[in-house]
Amino acid sequence: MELLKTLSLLVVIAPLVGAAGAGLFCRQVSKQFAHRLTIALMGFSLILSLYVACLVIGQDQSYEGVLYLWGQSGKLTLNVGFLIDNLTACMMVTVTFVSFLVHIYSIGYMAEDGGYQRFFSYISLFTFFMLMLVTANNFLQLFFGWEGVGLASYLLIGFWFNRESANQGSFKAFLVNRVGDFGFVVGIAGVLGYFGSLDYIPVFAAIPGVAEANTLIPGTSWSVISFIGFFLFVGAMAKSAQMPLHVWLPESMEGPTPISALIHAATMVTAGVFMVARLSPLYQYTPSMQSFILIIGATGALFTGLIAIVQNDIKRVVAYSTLSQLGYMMAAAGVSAYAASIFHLMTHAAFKALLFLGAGSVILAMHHDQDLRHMGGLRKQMPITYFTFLIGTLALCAIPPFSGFFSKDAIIEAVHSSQIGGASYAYVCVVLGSFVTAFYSFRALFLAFHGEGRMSHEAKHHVKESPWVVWLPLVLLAIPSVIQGYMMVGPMLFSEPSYLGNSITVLTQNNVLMRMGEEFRGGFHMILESFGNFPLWFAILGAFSAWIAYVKKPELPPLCVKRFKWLYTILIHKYGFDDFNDWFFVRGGQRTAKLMYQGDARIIDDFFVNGAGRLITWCSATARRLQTGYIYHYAFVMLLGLMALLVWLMFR
Amino acid sequence: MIEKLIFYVFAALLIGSATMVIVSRQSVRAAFFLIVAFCASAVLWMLLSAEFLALLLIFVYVGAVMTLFMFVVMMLNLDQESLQEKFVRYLPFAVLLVALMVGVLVYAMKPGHLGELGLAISPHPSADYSNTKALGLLLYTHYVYAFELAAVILLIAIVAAIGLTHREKSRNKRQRIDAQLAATKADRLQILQLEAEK
Amino acid sequence: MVTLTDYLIVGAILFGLSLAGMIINRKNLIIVLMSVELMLLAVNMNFIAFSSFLQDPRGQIFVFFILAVAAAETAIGLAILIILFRHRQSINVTDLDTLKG
Amino acid sequence: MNFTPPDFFPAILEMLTLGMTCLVMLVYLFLDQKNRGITYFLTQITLLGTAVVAISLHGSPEVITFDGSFILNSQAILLKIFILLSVSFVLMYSRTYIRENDILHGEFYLLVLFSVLGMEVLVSAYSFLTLYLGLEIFSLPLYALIALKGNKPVCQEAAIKYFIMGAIASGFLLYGISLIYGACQSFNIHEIISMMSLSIHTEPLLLTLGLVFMSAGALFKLGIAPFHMWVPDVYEGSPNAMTLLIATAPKLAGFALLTHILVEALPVLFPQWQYLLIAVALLSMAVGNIIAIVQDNIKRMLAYSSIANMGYMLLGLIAGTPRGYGAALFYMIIYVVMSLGAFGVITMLSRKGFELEKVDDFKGLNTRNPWLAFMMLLILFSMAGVPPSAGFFAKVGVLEALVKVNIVWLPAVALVFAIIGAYYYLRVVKVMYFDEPLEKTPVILESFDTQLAISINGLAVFFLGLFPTTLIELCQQAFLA
Repeated sequence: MELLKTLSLLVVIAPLVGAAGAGLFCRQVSKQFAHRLTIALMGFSLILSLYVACLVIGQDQSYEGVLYLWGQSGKLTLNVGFLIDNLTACMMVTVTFVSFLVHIYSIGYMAEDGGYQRFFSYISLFTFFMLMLVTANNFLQLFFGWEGVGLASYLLIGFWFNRESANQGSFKAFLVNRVGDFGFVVGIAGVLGYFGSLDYIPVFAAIPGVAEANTLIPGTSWSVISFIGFFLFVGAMAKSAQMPLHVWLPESMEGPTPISALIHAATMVTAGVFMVARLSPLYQYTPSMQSFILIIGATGALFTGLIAIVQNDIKRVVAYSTLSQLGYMMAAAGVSAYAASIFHLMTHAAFKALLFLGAGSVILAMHHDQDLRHMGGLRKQMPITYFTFLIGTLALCAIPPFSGFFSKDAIIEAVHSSQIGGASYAYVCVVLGSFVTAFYSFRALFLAFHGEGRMSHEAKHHVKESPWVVWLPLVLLAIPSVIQGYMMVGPMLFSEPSYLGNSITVLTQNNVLMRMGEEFRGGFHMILESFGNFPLWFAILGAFSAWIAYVKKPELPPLCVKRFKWLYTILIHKYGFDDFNDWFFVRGGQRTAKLMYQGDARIIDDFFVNGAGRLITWCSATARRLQTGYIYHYAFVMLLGLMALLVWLMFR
Repeated sequence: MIEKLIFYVFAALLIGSATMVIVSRQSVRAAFFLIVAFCASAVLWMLLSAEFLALLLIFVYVGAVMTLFMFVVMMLNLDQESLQEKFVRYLPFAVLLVALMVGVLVYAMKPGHLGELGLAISPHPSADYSNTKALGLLLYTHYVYAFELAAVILLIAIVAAIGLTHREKSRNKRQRIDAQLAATKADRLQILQLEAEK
Repeated sequence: MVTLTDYLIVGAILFGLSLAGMIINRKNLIIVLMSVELMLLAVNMNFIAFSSFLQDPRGQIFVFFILAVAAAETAIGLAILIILFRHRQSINVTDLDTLKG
Repeated sequence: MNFTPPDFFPAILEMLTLGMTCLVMLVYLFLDQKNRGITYFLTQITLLGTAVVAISLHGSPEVITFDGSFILNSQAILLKIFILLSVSFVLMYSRTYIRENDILHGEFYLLVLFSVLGMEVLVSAYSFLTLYLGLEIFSLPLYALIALKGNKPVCQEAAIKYFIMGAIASGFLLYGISLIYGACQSFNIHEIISMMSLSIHTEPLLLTLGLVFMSAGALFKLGIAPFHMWVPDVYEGSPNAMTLLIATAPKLAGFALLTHILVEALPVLFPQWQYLLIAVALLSMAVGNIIAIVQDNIKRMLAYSSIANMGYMLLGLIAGTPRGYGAALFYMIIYVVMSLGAFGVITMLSRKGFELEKVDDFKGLNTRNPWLAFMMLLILFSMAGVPPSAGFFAKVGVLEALVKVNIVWLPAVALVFAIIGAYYYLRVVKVMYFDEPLEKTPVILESFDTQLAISINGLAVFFLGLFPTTLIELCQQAFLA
């Protein structure tokens, strides 16, 4: 066990050392030194975390213990400690792997930036906080990591602080996250109040008893667990950008692209999902919260996907797709398929980082122009980027045998077979979501890489494949995007014991994965089976519609148009819903998406986010006028206050 | 009976002169009514057989503090015109709130709410009782700490008042370089737009 | 007989008048300072009344100290008033509104 | 009449302060203008020397002397230590300011020492008489100090406002004392407690009235809504060094005032003052946090922030348990440390003829003096309650105390206000780090001790967040005895 403790400590500390080395001496050290130091330490961290994973998953070891006593007051002890189990090991590998590749990629991407050393320091610091978050053995340390990644993300989004939009974006991210954080604090306070401890193990052990003893309304399942679970989930909603609190994520795309890949796709935003999985013993005892999580997740999965359709900024398309995928993960967590959720988290980390870095590569080639309408035909100039981006897209759209297929199909199936409240609604959402996903992903792919180049003539000649430091991570990420799913689906989801071992708790009546596992006969069989199910066809249909709408239809010569009109007509008449498809999903979808986007912008942004701000500012400006500066008014207010208290207390 | 009469006469005088203090427009008049109020309350304190304090109020308060007030009023030589204003506009509001407060206080001080004290008659100490001696005995023994603190307070008043009103000699013609350097255009030059005479 | 309540009511009315003085007086800062004196007088009235009816001289000791403090307070208040006047040539309460919001 | 002379030893701190004050006065009077640095050093020696004596007294058993009007216990000693240390820091920060702005330095140091004496008396008061005298001894010099500087035109306005409001507040306090005296037949805290336990001799209505009036006076000193109106005006109008002074140590004294009244003298009335405090705490948090948002003047903004912070502090008292009182004391100490740093930076950045007042004056501080900006960042993060800063622990402490007694809605509301509150602190951070400086010249702190002081102060905020245990325990112990 000591070995595991030492290894984990090294994994966590290495990025911090890198961050300190590159950050504190950013004026003194050279660029080479900064990236060599941080990358070496990240590599070290990655290798060790792989070793930890081998020990934990392969040899079934685990570690739970206190490293350092932070504070003690009364019976309450505040510790820094590690809980290294299967779930943690999975997350550690994911985080260090993506972070390592992002470090390498940043050498090329940030090469010309003035804040080079600072940048490396920040991403290492971020990795440190993320590792603190996943290795925590208590709520407080979880919160520490939680706040830390928020801080790092704030610093990184605002990295180009001379850009006004970057400042706005970072500020918005920080504010929305504060809302979540305070929910989180209330949750933690609740845990402390009812359990008297902040360590996972004693809290989890006490949950069934507390749930029974503290029912809020007798005869219902509404216990304080629901209350605590709700507030903690509010924290998760902000960090994982779930539906009403998702507004910050698209804005955060103002940061440098490697950051979008690392923070806003692969790791930080999944912290909420990780938390829900980590706290599975808690959420298992509150069916109402499970339904809530499911509905929030499923709604996000569909509706944010729709928004992606009308985006023209390549990074924003990917950002909205992240929102949608996070919705899937949350939905899976809602139906207690935590393993599927974490599985999707891991596959998603790889292919979404791939997509982001691919988008970054395109942006680099386009000289920081991110508009899809200015791109096109990049396939020929940038074959490696194109190919890897294609793999990422296929994985995202859950086309077998790419990794996304296995995880997403498992989620959809899990939602399908769940019986908790809202499951049928969620099922509709996630199935339709797979169509939408395919549509917008392929739309981006086609617009960027296919067709004629729409950039200026001059720019066209400058477009060339990115340097090796940029494409190497793409290739390295493409490999897991292809094989990870097939290799891991069995051991991750259905085998006994699975990769996650007993680090998550699922009550028998909620265990959808176990029921699915009875019918599971291996990855290949799963692929075959999928051809008989909706989701895959929806995905293919989505890709196809995108192809028609963005490649074929506008550019085809009249003959082809005629031929395809014929095919098109046949398709309409044969299946009957192609018409509907085109009208409802392509056009209607676009219209809905536009509406949703505007609604999103107007209602949520303007009304809730800015509106709340404006309301407070207005209150503030009005209230300050009470402070007139006149002594007699002040005396009057004092007297008024005194009288109010006097009368109230006397005649209460 | 005579005690009751004295009480009512001087209580009325006290309240009347206090009212005059707050509604006077001139500082001198207000100060004069304040003196009357102090004297009237000194009589009431006598009734309560607090002779020492009653005398202290006259000697120290009327003799020293009010003199200080008068001195300041005279020294400032205020422009009386500018200080006169009708306050009737604000009266109802303030009166309402103050009346409410007094009402609440009076309600709380009904004899029924005072317990045994509410029914007690004002005590008349025996003829050889010396109020001054009783106070003196307490003051210099049990309250020696507080007494020293009171001395500190008076010291503070001296230091503060001198520090505040102390003026540096302005006859000094020494050059003040920092002030000259810190001067801006706005300090020295004022541009006025003058209407042309028609 | 004059009861304790009578004295307390006189005190309460004085207290109310002094507060009213601070609120309705909008021109003359000196009168505001005089209202402060009235307020302390009201408090003293209460203390002496209680002290007398409780036959406990300690209440009068308290008054003794209030008188001492009030004298010091007045001295400092008037000193501030004087330098205020020196700088502004006015002790108008309504003029004191530079600091607000 | 039998009388035994009281034990004077427990008042050693007060006697030491007073004696040294008289020495400073004599030295100042007979000193040449050129050697005026000596007054500063003598004052510092007084403060630090007294603090050392206070530290050595810590742990000694509780003593009550002077016929029950003076108490020396661990709570009083703890508060005195922090009062003395914080005033010592205040003087370190404002030394250059005092010299450059031609403030009468002798009077300044004298009045500060008097005020410190008053705070010590107040902290150790065990009867309402000494409580009142202490209050006046510490307040009167402050009124005068604000008006001491002639160059700033608004400072007299601030002083007279503070003075008149303060006089009304002490009027309330006295009126309350007179009613309690009538009801309990004593103004000695010890006797009041024993009277209360008999309960037949006390009159509920008079007690309620007395409670409200006395609380109003105490709440005024802490600047809690609706008795807060003076706070922003006085903070803004005072010269920066005086703002620094009134924003720090007097808060600790005010805390002592409030706890002496509510927790020590009138614990029987807890059900009543709990409601009272809930009302004013909510109002303070609302008023403070909301109005702070639109302020452009940093001193005014911090003034509203102090109103809000006092509201949070009250939450600990509302819990009504020793744990809650300890948490409130911890909150108070942490707040004073933070506020010392924030106003300290403001004072240090002010130069002759330039008072730092606007939030915009902080623009680009990071490029002008990164270390100072970093210290300010730590302090602001702590004020916003970002973990693992000290401010975070302070907030958690009071909220936890409330949750422990099953009041959950109040922490929830407090957190909503804290979210709003975070905004204006972060605005300053943004201005410091992301905006272009108005003037490019680097800020150089002249004296080494000032640099050291602000570094200690900023890092204290950080390290009290990492190792809060000792201080939390000291605060808890202060109320457990």
